[in-house]
Amino acid sequence: MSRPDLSVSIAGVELKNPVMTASGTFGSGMEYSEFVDLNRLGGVTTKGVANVPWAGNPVPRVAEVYGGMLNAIGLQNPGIDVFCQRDIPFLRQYDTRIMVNVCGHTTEEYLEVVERLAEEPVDLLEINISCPNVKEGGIAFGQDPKAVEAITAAVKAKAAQPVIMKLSPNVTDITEMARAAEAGGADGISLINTLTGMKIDVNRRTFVLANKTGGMSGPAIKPIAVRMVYQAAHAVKIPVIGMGGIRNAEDALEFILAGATAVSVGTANFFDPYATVEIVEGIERYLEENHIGSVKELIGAVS
Amino acid sequence: MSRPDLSVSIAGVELKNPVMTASGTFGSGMEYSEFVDLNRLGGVTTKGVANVPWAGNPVPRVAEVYGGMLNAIGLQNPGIDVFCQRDIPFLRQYDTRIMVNVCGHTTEEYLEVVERLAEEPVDLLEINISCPNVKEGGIAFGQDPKAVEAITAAVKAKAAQPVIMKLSPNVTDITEMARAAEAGGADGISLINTLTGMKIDVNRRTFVLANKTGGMSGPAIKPIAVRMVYQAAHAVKIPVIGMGGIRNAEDALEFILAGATAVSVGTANFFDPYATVEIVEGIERYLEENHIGSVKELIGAVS
Amino acid sequence: MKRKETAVIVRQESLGGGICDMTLQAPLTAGDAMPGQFVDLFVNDAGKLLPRPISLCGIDREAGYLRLVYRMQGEGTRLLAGMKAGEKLELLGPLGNGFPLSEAAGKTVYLIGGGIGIPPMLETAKALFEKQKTSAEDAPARIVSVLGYRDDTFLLDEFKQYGDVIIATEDGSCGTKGNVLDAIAADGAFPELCFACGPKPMLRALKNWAADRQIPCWISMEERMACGIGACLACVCKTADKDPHSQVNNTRVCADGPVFPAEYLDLE
Amino acid sequence: MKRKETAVIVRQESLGGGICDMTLQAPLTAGDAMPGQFVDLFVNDAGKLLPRPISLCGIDREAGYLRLVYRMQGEGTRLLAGMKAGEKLELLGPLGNGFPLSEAAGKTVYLIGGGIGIPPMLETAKALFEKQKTSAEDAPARIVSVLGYRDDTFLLDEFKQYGDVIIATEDGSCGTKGNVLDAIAADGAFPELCFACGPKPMLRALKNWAADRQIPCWISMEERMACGIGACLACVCKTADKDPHSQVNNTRVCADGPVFPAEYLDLE
Ligand SMILES: Cc1cc2nc3c(=O)[nH]c(=O)nc-3n(C[C@H](O)[C@H](O)[C@H](O)COP(=O)(O)OP(=O)(O)OC[C@H]3O[C@@H](n4cnc5c(N)ncnc54)[C@H](O)[C@@H]3O)c2cc1C
Ligand SMILES: Cc1cc2nc3c(=O)[nH]c(=O)nc-3n(C[C@H](O)[C@H](O)[C@H](O)COP(=O)(O)OP(=O)(O)OC[C@H]3O[C@@H](n4cnc5c(N)ncnc54)[C@H](O)[C@@H]3O)c2cc1C
Ligand SMILES: Cc1cc2nc3c(=O)[nH]c(=O)nc-3n(C[C@H](O)[C@H](O)[C@H](O)COP(=O)(O)O)c2cc1C
Ligand SMILES: Cc1cc2nc3c(=O)[nH]c(=O)nc-3n(C[C@H](O)[C@H](O)[C@H](O)COP(=O)(O)O)c2cc1C
Ligand code: FES
Ligand code: FES
Repeated sequence: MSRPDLSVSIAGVELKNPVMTASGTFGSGMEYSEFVDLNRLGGVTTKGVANVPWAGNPVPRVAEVYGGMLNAIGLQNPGIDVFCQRDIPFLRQYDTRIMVNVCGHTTEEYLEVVERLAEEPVDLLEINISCPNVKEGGIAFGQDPKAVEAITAAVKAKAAQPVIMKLSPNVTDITEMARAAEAGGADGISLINTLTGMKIDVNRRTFVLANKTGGMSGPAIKPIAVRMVYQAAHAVKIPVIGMGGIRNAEDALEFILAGATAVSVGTANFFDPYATVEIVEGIERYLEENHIGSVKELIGAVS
Repeated sequence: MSRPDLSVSIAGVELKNPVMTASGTFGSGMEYSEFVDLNRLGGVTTKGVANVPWAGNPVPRVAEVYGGMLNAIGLQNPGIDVFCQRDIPFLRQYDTRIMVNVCGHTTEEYLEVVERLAEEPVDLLEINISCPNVKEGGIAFGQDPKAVEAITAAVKAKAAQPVIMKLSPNVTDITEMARAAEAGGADGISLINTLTGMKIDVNRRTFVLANKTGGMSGPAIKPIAVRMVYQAAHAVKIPVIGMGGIRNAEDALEFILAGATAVSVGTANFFDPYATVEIVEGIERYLEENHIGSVKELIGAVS
Repeated sequence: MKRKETAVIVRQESLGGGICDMTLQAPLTAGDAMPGQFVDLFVNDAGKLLPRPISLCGIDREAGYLRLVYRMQGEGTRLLAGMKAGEKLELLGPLGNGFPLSEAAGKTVYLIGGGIGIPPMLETAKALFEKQKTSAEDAPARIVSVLGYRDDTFLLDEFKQYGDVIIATEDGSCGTKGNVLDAIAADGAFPELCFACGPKPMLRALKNWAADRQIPCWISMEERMACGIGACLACVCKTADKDPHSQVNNTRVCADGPVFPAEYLDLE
Repeated sequence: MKRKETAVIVRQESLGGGICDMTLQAPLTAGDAMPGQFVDLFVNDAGKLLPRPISLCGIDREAGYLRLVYRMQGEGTRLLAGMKAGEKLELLGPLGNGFPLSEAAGKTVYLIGGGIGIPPMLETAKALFEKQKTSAEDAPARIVSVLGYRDDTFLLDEFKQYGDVIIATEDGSCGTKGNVLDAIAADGAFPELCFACGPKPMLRALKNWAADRQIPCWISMEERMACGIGACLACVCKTADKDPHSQVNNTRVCADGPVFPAEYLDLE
């Protein structure tokens, strides 16, 4: 039997396999390139980048929780200029797709980054709409369908690359947000971002995180992520990139069967820096053992 | 030093300690009375009861997930008549508070149960508004602030006991729901109910639960629950009963410090049937070790 | 009395075909246990919090031992299989009702096990045989174990100590080729009472077969569980009529079963 | 090279006061490790997924051993403390930059450790002492270890093998009563270079003290971590000026540190 076909296509961009990295957990790939061959990955999603450097939140920025973690990095990033000079050339050395995660406090800030990236050799844009919308009093863009549609349309009007809208799970109805992104012209959606959580140190009687709340990620959130990916994939026609707690090939396949075209691996990198490539290999093995010619046959196969 | 005071008061009802059981995880106490002395508990919350018997969902009704479980029991219950004949007299043998969890598909169904309970020796009513609202196409009452306020007001108009509204965590803004319950006249709120999740069996390529989705509970959801309890407690003046993943005294104290007046222990009973009483003892020990005279001093002490 | 007990593994070996044979020291649970009951095992993995229900294949009240024979099914049972003598694990038990042994008084009783439903029939056979040996008032007249395997047999020699044995294998490698009913037919004789445990299709066929012949039949059910003691309503199976506890056509396998009169259940 | 390695516990003992001394066989990591670096330990608990960063107190490249001296702080380190020789655990390492030993060439170097910041100074002392013993070009002129304890001392005799030792205890039970700066003042001499690890207030005081005297000073920082390799930006500490990697006044302890020139940091 010939080797199974692992390739998938997101908005016309072909990925050699469906395994990407989740924004903010993999830097721009440099640090993990000591552990895994980036050429083996379907794509690398970079840490969120803004128009100017952001200093992020005070420490402690992370806390351990049962089966996962909270983070409140606060989107620290070096700004788009240094990013274009340093991170894109580094990643372009590898044969993998580059998805740049974009953040901003206002629509204008997002657009500045998107316009700057138009000339750059990147493959996909992922728009993180979980950032606090300073004009709307700090509520995230991603929690209001009108704001989702508006920012999607604004970004699409300027973007040279396909636009993936990254949805927040902290909403009543994820399908509403997915449809709003689609209505705004998104080429795809990715989900889930982190769930807002809190940890209190009962002995010191304080919050563990300086920011009080943080975003929860890791294996503990997977069932919620799978449910939302399933619901979103059934609500829209554009492709879905699924993530949230993936740590092995079985987890990745769960998302694909639920309707994801590709998946991203986040927190698992922190406890298994080889996770991404092991997942690629595990998916290949699953296809072989089950005599499935292409991973595309599995996308949304459970419904 | 005299023994610390563990008592708390919810809407004028004094609990000997802040530890209750979570609805649906403890039956009506009968089964767990083989393991723990129900007299030791602040209160027992019963499984949701409707105006007539409900058959619930097909099996499998539960699935294990990392650090927790999914359930789709479907609110199977024997109906209010048998409940009043069998379960209330059983519980009344014990010196503990009885909170009856009430469910229904329509406002009328809820009211039928609430009216029936007016004559019964129960201490508190907990209104589970995560039930599908059949008149509104199956969306839960608890996901729409107008519906929350309306059903709270309707129940309050008929209820003989204090009314605790049990909020769903599957919402964008828990404070909106908490305020809606308060506006409707609720005497307290309890949260969180389960988070909607999904599990797919990648080998059999099917959903694990017959119902496809289920409610996630257990230690994995605790950070989200603590965050929501904190937010809700700061949004309203009525007392909050906190729950979600509590398995030991530290967890319970985290909720209390975040603003809960009392806590409920759910899934932990399944892997540690002695958990409730151990938590009571642990809270007492904590108060002693920290020279705190009353657990009331800790309510909302971290902010 | 049900309780949570910390058990120590006394022995663990493989019976082949992914089936493990584990003996636990759990004196309190063993002291109260009856054939047809089960225990909930907790695996030492903070990611896996729900219990694994496993039937009692052997009860040694004097030594305080429980014997469990289980198949490596998923991650939990694989973790259990990797544990060694001396290691500890927590269990909850004894759970469920067990087989109503006295129903067999004076009768020819068939103990019918299919696949991983075979292990609980062994302690049942042994307990009934003890009654014969001690000439108990409620001893059965005859004990016949009817064992259905896919291919390789296990526990077979032990069953032979406690009465007659009829064997079926799917591949025909031993006994009658086919299922337990095929083997009973080939044998030609009939029971006056059946106790059975096995996969649902087998139980369904057996129920209909026994009903046609008006043979009283008790079957042991399996369902996904959480609490294991009747509180959560996870583990229900359908009943033919309204169940007194639930007030609907549903009964709790863990608390009202796992053993039910076949006619009580709706197995379709 | 950094890697994940499965380590075997060779020895584990208590040093009293809740402090444990563990030796691991981890030949690949030991082979590449330098004093002042650390490893990330993973505890065998599916509920606890983040690494525990622990500094190297000893490196034996030939035997392939790493020695870690750590305090039981929370649940993770308590689980580690309960592990026995022969048990396995995963680690990631070696991580971070380590102390710039060659800076000490020809100088009187003070190795200043406070509390649980003492262990990494031991391997640093040993490595510098080896340079003296082998008359390496970059050997220091004199090695003085300045150790600040709350009350009971630990590792003290081992430090004495590698040079002079000055002691401070908070309760005055040994050496100078007070902190490490009190002890240095009492001793009367001055360093030409400091390497230090300890609680932030100690490091802040030391930084100011050294700056006043224009003594070059390198300090090892601590912060909550996730990735341990510079990818997640969890573990930053504030810098006096803009950091070239981050483009803001923040630097990554795990990847750019944990050892920094004192003047590079903003410790206020
Ligand atoms: C009353 C009763 C008695 C049983 N007796 C035996 C026995 O003697 N020998 C034996 O090999 N097996 C027995 N089983 C089945 C056994 O419980 C499952 O094979 C086992 O739980 C699988 O666990 P796992 O972690 O390997 O599988 P996973 O699929 O990883 O388990 C995930 C979850 O599903 C549950 N689960 C999975 N399969 C089953 C199942 N078939 N029945 C109930 N829960 C399941 C697990 O308990 C766990 O909570 C019995 C089941 C019941 C209900
Ligand atoms: C570079 C570096 C070197 C260290 N070297 C040593 C050493 O040699 N000996 C020693 O005893 N301790 C050392 N520490 C501190 C040690 O990492 C913590 O005490 C330990 O992680 C606590 O884990 P726990 O599970 O017991 O505590 P918990 O509070 O249960 O841990 C929860 C989470 O917080 C993290 N955490 C808690 N305290 C700290 C802390 N002080 N620093 C960083 N993370 C923390 C844990 O790693 C874990 O992710 C070092 C820390 C760093 C950053
Ligand atoms: C430390 C950390 C930093 C993150 N930073 C970003 C970010 O900059 N932009 C973004 O869209 N998502 C960010 N995320 C969210 C992840 O990309 C991902 O959506 C989430 O963690 C769920 O996946 P996981 O459970 O596999 O980690 C971050 C997550 C973590 C843990
Ligand atoms: C098996 C099961 C059944 C439940 N049934 C009900 C119910 O009938 N009514 C209700 O309001 N909540 C019900 N819940 C939700 C719990 O009361 C509780 O809100 C939730 O499980 C979170 O707490 P935990 O993590 O401690 O279990 C149920 C939960 C479980 C696990
Ligand atoms: S498992 Fe809870 S009722 Fe049976
Ligand atoms: S721990 Fe991730 S950057 Fe340091």
